[in-house]
Amino acid sequence: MKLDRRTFLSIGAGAAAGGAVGSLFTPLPWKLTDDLSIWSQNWPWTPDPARGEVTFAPTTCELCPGGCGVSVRKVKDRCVKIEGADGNPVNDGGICPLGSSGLQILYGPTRIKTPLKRAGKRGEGKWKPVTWDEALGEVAAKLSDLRQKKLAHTAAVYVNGGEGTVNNLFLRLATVYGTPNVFVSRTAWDTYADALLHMQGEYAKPAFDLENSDYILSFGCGIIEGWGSPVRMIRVNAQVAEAGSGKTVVQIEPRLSNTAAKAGKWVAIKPGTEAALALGLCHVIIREGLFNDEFVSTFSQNFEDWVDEVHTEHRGFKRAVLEDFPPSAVEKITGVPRAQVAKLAREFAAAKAPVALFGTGKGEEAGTLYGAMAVHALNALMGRINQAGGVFMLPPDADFNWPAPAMDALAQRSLRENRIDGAGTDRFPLASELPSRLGEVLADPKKPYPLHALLVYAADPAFTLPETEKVLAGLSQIDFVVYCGSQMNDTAAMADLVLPDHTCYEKWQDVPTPPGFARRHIGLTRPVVKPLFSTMQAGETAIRIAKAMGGPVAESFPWSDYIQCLEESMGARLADMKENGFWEAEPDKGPWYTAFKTRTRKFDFAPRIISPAFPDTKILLPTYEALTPAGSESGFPLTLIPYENLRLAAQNVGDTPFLVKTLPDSSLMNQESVVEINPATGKAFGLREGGAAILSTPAGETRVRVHFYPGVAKNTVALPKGLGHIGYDDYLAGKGTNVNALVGLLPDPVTGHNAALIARARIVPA
Amino acid sequence: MSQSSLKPSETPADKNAYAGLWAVVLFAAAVGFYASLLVGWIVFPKLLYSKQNQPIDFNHVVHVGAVDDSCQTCHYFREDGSFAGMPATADCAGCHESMDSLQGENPQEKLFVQDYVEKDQKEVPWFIYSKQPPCVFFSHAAHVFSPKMRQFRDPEYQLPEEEVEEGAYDDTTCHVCHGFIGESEHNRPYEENRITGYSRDIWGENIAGIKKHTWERMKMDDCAECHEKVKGHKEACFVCHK
Amino acid sequence: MFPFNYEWAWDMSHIVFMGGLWYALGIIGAGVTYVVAKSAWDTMKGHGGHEEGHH
Amino acid sequence: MEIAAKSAMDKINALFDSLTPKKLLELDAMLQPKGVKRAPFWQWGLWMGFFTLVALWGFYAAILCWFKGLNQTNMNDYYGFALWIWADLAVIALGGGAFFTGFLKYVIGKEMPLKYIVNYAVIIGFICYSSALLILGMDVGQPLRGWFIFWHANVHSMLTEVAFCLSCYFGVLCIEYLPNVLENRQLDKIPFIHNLTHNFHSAMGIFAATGAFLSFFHQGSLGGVAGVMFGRPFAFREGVFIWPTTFFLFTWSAAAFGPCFTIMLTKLIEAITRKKLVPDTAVRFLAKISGWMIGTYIVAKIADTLYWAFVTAPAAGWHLSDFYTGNAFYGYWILALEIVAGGIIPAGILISKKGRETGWSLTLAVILGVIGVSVNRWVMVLQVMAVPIMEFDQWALYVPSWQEVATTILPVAYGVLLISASHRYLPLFPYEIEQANAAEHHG
Amino acid sequence: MEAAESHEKQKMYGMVIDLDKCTGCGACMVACMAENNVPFRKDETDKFKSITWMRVYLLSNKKDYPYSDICYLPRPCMHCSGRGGHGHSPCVSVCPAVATDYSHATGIVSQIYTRCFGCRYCMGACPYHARYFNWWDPKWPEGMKEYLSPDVSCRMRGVVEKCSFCFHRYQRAMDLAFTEQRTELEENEYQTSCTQACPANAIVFGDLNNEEHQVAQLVSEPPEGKKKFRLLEQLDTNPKVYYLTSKDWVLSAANRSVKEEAKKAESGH
Repeated sequence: MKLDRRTFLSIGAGAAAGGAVGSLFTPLPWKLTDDLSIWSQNWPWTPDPARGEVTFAPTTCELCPGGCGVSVRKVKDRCVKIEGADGNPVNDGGICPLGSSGLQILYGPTRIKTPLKRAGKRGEGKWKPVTWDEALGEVAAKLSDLRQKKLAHTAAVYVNGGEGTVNNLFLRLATVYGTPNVFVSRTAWDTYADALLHMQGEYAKPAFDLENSDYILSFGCGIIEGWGSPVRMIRVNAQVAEAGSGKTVVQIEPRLSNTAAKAGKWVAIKPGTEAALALGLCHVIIREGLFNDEFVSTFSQNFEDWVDEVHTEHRGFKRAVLEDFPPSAVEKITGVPRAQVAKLAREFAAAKAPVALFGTGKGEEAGTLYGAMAVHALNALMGRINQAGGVFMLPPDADFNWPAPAMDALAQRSLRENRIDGAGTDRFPLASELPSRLGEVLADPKKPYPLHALLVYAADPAFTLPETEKVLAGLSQIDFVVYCGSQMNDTAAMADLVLPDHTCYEKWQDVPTPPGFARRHIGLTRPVVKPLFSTMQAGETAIRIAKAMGGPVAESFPWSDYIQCLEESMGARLADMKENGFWEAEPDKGPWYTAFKTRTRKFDFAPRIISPAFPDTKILLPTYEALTPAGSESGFPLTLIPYENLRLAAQNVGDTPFLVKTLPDSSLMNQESVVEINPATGKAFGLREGGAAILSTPAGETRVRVHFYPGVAKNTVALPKGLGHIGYDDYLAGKGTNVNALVGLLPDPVTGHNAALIARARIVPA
Repeated sequence: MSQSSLKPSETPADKNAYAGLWAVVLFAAAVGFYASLLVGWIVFPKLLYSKQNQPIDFNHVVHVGAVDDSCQTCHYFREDGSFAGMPATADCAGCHESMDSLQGENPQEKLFVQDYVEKDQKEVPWFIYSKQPPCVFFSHAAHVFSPKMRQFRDPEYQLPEEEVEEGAYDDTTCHVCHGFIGESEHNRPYEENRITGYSRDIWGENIAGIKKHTWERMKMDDCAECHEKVKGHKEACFVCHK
Repeated sequence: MFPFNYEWAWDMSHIVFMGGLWYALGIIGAGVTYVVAKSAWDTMKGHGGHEEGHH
Repeated sequence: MEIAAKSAMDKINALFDSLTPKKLLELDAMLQPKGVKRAPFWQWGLWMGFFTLVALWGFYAAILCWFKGLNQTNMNDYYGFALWIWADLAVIALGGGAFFTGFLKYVIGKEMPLKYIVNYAVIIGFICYSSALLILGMDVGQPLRGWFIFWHANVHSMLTEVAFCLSCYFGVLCIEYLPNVLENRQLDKIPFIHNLTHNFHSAMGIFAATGAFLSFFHQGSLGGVAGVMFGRPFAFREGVFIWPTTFFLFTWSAAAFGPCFTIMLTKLIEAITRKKLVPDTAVRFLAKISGWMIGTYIVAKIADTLYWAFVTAPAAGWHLSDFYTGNAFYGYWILALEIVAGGIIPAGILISKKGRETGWSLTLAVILGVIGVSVNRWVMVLQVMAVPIMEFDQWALYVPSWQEVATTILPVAYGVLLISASHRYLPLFPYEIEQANAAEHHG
Repeated sequence: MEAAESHEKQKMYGMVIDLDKCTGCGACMVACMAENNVPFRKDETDKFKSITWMRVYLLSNKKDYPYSDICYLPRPCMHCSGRGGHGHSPCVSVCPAVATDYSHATGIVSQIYTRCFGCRYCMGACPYHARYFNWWDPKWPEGMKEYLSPDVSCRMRGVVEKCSFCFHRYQRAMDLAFTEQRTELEENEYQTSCTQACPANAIVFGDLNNEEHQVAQLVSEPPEGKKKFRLLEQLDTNPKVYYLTSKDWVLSAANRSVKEEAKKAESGH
């Protein structure tokens, strides 16, 4: 038989067949099958987190002013989870979504890992890493240079709050350096503090004893949406749901917020008219004689009409509200039925421990002074001051007994310059500073003088101030913007120089009393891990800048480093703070006859201001002044209001990836903000659920998606606040719209602070 | 059904031709058969596993002799009940403080002290023979302390009335899974499956997966085998998995 | 699939289900083996292409 | 004759030795069944080329799904099952013609006239089932672990039953298809293969019986897959023994509608090849059976639907309207399409002698039938996923991605290729060959 | 594996969620994601592909302003024990490869990512949409892998995952118990991440079989003025997550069978 190709093929086939059969009798095919599936179970690109000893390290959360104690779970030296610290009086084991996603900030791409110098155009995101010496040197040089040129007042400092050692180090720096242009983010708490200053004669933050109140009347406060200390407030709110608790919350708000939904009663009201309702309640309480007679007659003044030294007759608070705010009038202003006004007033008066709260949403907007005074007057009428379940006074946490700053002539001179925002001038006599006007001022060609330098610590004016466009434009006019903080937020993105701070998991620092908290409570952040990157405690940064500038500026910072400063500032309190993670003290609950620091030691229903600014004495008689947003009713038939909640971090810290992930379709759709609109109105404007639309206001316009929500009034649209960032990372930046970009300034006629985020708007299908 | 009208020839010559071809094909098949047996049993295992030596050649015998309470001296339980497994360099440094205070002459010790202890106690990248994949939760506590296991070891066992010293364990059963590693004077090379990254100990030395002793294989079925013995029933997945 | 699999249990459902399966596999396997073997045998015998196939 | 045989062999060897276009054509001719007329090679080549391209497109999509993962599809957490699973259920139902014809021919022993169509039914079945397996291979998120379904089988899961019976029955189909392949004019000349073919034929009864047994279970368990989901009121059906009613309905409908598909394709191919390939007797016989099967099936289906609509679903708090209103797509029309247009009408036509013996009405009936069963499978997969269950949940609609579509078309192209090749080179249609040979003898 | 679970006390871990307290803040969702190495993507707006073991749904009373009302409903895995509590939950009974099973020792429905081969039958079977598929390879931004916990294995692309009632916490707690010569856990020793995080303490977790645990008490007698319900009870899924509410509209918005009764009642009048 010849070995032709065919035979050859046959042999090959035979061998192959034999081999195939044979392999079945070896481990090869079977083990390979098994191992391949095991490979798929342990893909090298699927992480296998390292194991190790588990430990828990305490610190205090700094992502919002809430001041929650947290416990960080670690595996070896990695942080793996943040949990609420059990037993902490603020949050007792609870934690908010932002707080528990803190590790995405600690380890995340938004961290600033080293000092950065702008390399590209402003806001372009091109940076050049520099050493700390270079960075600090440059800041000191630039500032000293201005100072030499007698331009100290053209350098501004912007901080996120007036309390705590680090904020005050920056404020102190501003003072000894000699600039009047100090900006402190302005909140409803500050406005209430002003109200207390005028009515009770002492500048103090309000402390609400909500745990012991049985009737909480909230004038638009997002009780469970971030107002005050979020976790604490949610715990308070949960008491209401506790079966058999006599506690109730009444929410006065234009929109059905989570708070409104959870409240015992939701009073729907026209945006920005809360003050009128408060005074309406006062009217009923006074008319029906339901007020606390002892308090009003013995411990208050200017309740009845009064005559001043030049025999001028002045209306007292009583006559003013009786004349100006009958329920019928209030109904016209607020849209709240007169019957309900009366009913509310009676309920409030009848409650054992009622208390009225001020500050819309998270309290991030200043609101009006009269608004705060009206609400506080309501508390006063019922004698709720220094009473269990009422409101107390907390002087700011700034008592560090630091040596008096060394002020040289240069500083003293330039400190006398007018502030660029006009605060304290005849135009705004009652304001100490007006951050909300920053955009407007910087954009104004006729501004008194240009700003040459801006030093921002932890705040995010580029995102949080109204009229974003103007603010951004203004920032880019400033020659030298320095940002000091731990995350690349919108302001950092606009800066020339970035000085990275540690996160609250890497540093020692005091955390001031959470807003509205019932006791003085100073928390302590502690290094849970060694600083991961080349960052520096911001307080240390301030001290080093001062020292680098030398002279009196340096002298005013006698501490060797921030740690020493912290120890001296906290003094005896530090022991507690180190042991428990916080220090606490009861507020002054003194009896009414010692409670008030006014000239007459009485509570003042209509304080009068005697100041050169007012030729004829100014009397702050709480009333309601309508706020009229720009734009014509015909051109902009709708009212735009923002809404806030805990899934939307809208202050100096933005949403983490986890937080963005929790946003429902009704807040963010694709990459666009979703606007809530009443179904009837929506249909009238030819919109459809989920459809795209163009929302425009006199300040600007944006593309949004539509969500029909019966929880907003007709002709009203609500937009989530906290989206539309330009800084941060791909997980947040460019998602949605910044409400601030759509609303114009709406100044409080009395103080000039921004009264509310309200705008006229128009919406058309896109 | 064959519709073919052709018929293959039946002349003797062709018959032989066919038969011959058959023989050849069958022979070829046989060769192929044996060749693949060779590959499957001898060549394949060699290719499948990589071999590495431990960074330090560790002598268990010496150490067990030197310490008071054998295994648990170095392989101890932590406060929270978790098992520390490989001792950290810091633990070793308790005895092996520095080059000036070596315990013996062994070059391996020198190596260890200068390369790890004196390099701010950096950890030794030991290869773990018994390393289980991420999806496995193995509770040493359950296997060492659970009453069931104690009873399994000693049928007379009762839960003690008085508090016993926490974390102290008797190491009579370590070998059930780990073999008599405590009696080894040298580390055997660590073999790793190139595809799965598993230690060879998981599948076992025997490529056919046959084991003579409990510690020669650590696949799930081997765990299950014992669990059924001790617990008397099969377990839910969420006992050993995470 | 086999009694030595962790998931196996000696209960009704396994016996019925797997019983049926192995039964079917058995028939198919046996059938194929028979056919191949017989064909090989026939070929050796030199059969092939005879018309037995036709009915 | 002998000479012819040997010379033929040598010819082939010669061809193998050096292939030139000319010789290729010779080879093509030699491989075709004797005496039949086939399209010119270039024409056939074009046809094959086109469908090869389509198949490649589908294959590319498949590669994407395998390497990039199922994010290539438009499936989501609401649509874990979608187009692919529907395609699976559909082709398997349509491929049911194979097991049913095989069952009738080999088990019931209805040799005539089914022998004219059985090869063909088998190849369709083969295509459908191989496609189904291919699609399943793509549909799982971890193909490398696919074998777990056998090794770690959970015998309580309908899917396990499907997997086992499906793959076993596919084995049977291979066995049923193999002889037909081996009957190729040239292969058949090799004695061993000739014997193999012969012996397979004689043993086919056993295989067919086993196949029928297996198909009964996997067709059924495919119905069970939906029917057992007691969390899904739209799909859930009460049980008979351990199986929900859908189990039996699926088997029955596969047996009933499978032949429709076989007939439909026959008509199609006859149209394309412009030849009579299957005698009317065979077609009509199948049509008649199919008619009665559909008739009985649709009665059962209606009964089942009524019971479900007025007893099962309401017991869980659902009304019929909850399933067919309040969304953009699923309305009562789909119910009508499935039961009336896709069931009652074809049944009526096929049962009536006139209906099934008139060309156009027969064609209409089988097409309606195919649509009917496909809609049924669609509903039992996709509408199940679409219906909201939690009170506050929403209807979920879905549109497949191009990758899903391409991979679903892939089997169609592959089917066309296989049938075209088989038809060209294998005695697929005994009738055609008989005719050809008859003609030759006369000539 | 129903076979004699030996003499250990059989647990039946479950949850009670007070919808009156839940504020929809999302802390449970985030705490869950942080605890369980849940991956996230740059765009998570497609909620049909967004992995949230714990998901907070929004209920509405569908009335117009100012009578509209909303309520949040957190939805973890219900860990159903199925008809008659035999452990035949909708998902367990259908999984072809026993990648998910019901533990009669704890009442917890497992999900084994390395066994799952991604057929997604369980997702189709689960009426609560508590099961999620890994459509993509999990990816973390540079550096963020640092916070991943070794207690929970990361899931690879192509498998199904779901809430595990933080079973790894049970495993760790038992470790400690064993070293302390205990076989039983205290109520507070094993709590899920969401329970621990919830600022409103709306979630209560524990052993439904143990009348000393708060869950058991809340289920046996709900607080004054609150009604308890489970989602889709009428389907015989027998879920282990109970909800409390004092609002009738919430009852009907969340629960069909109740809605049916309500309808009948209305038609009755």
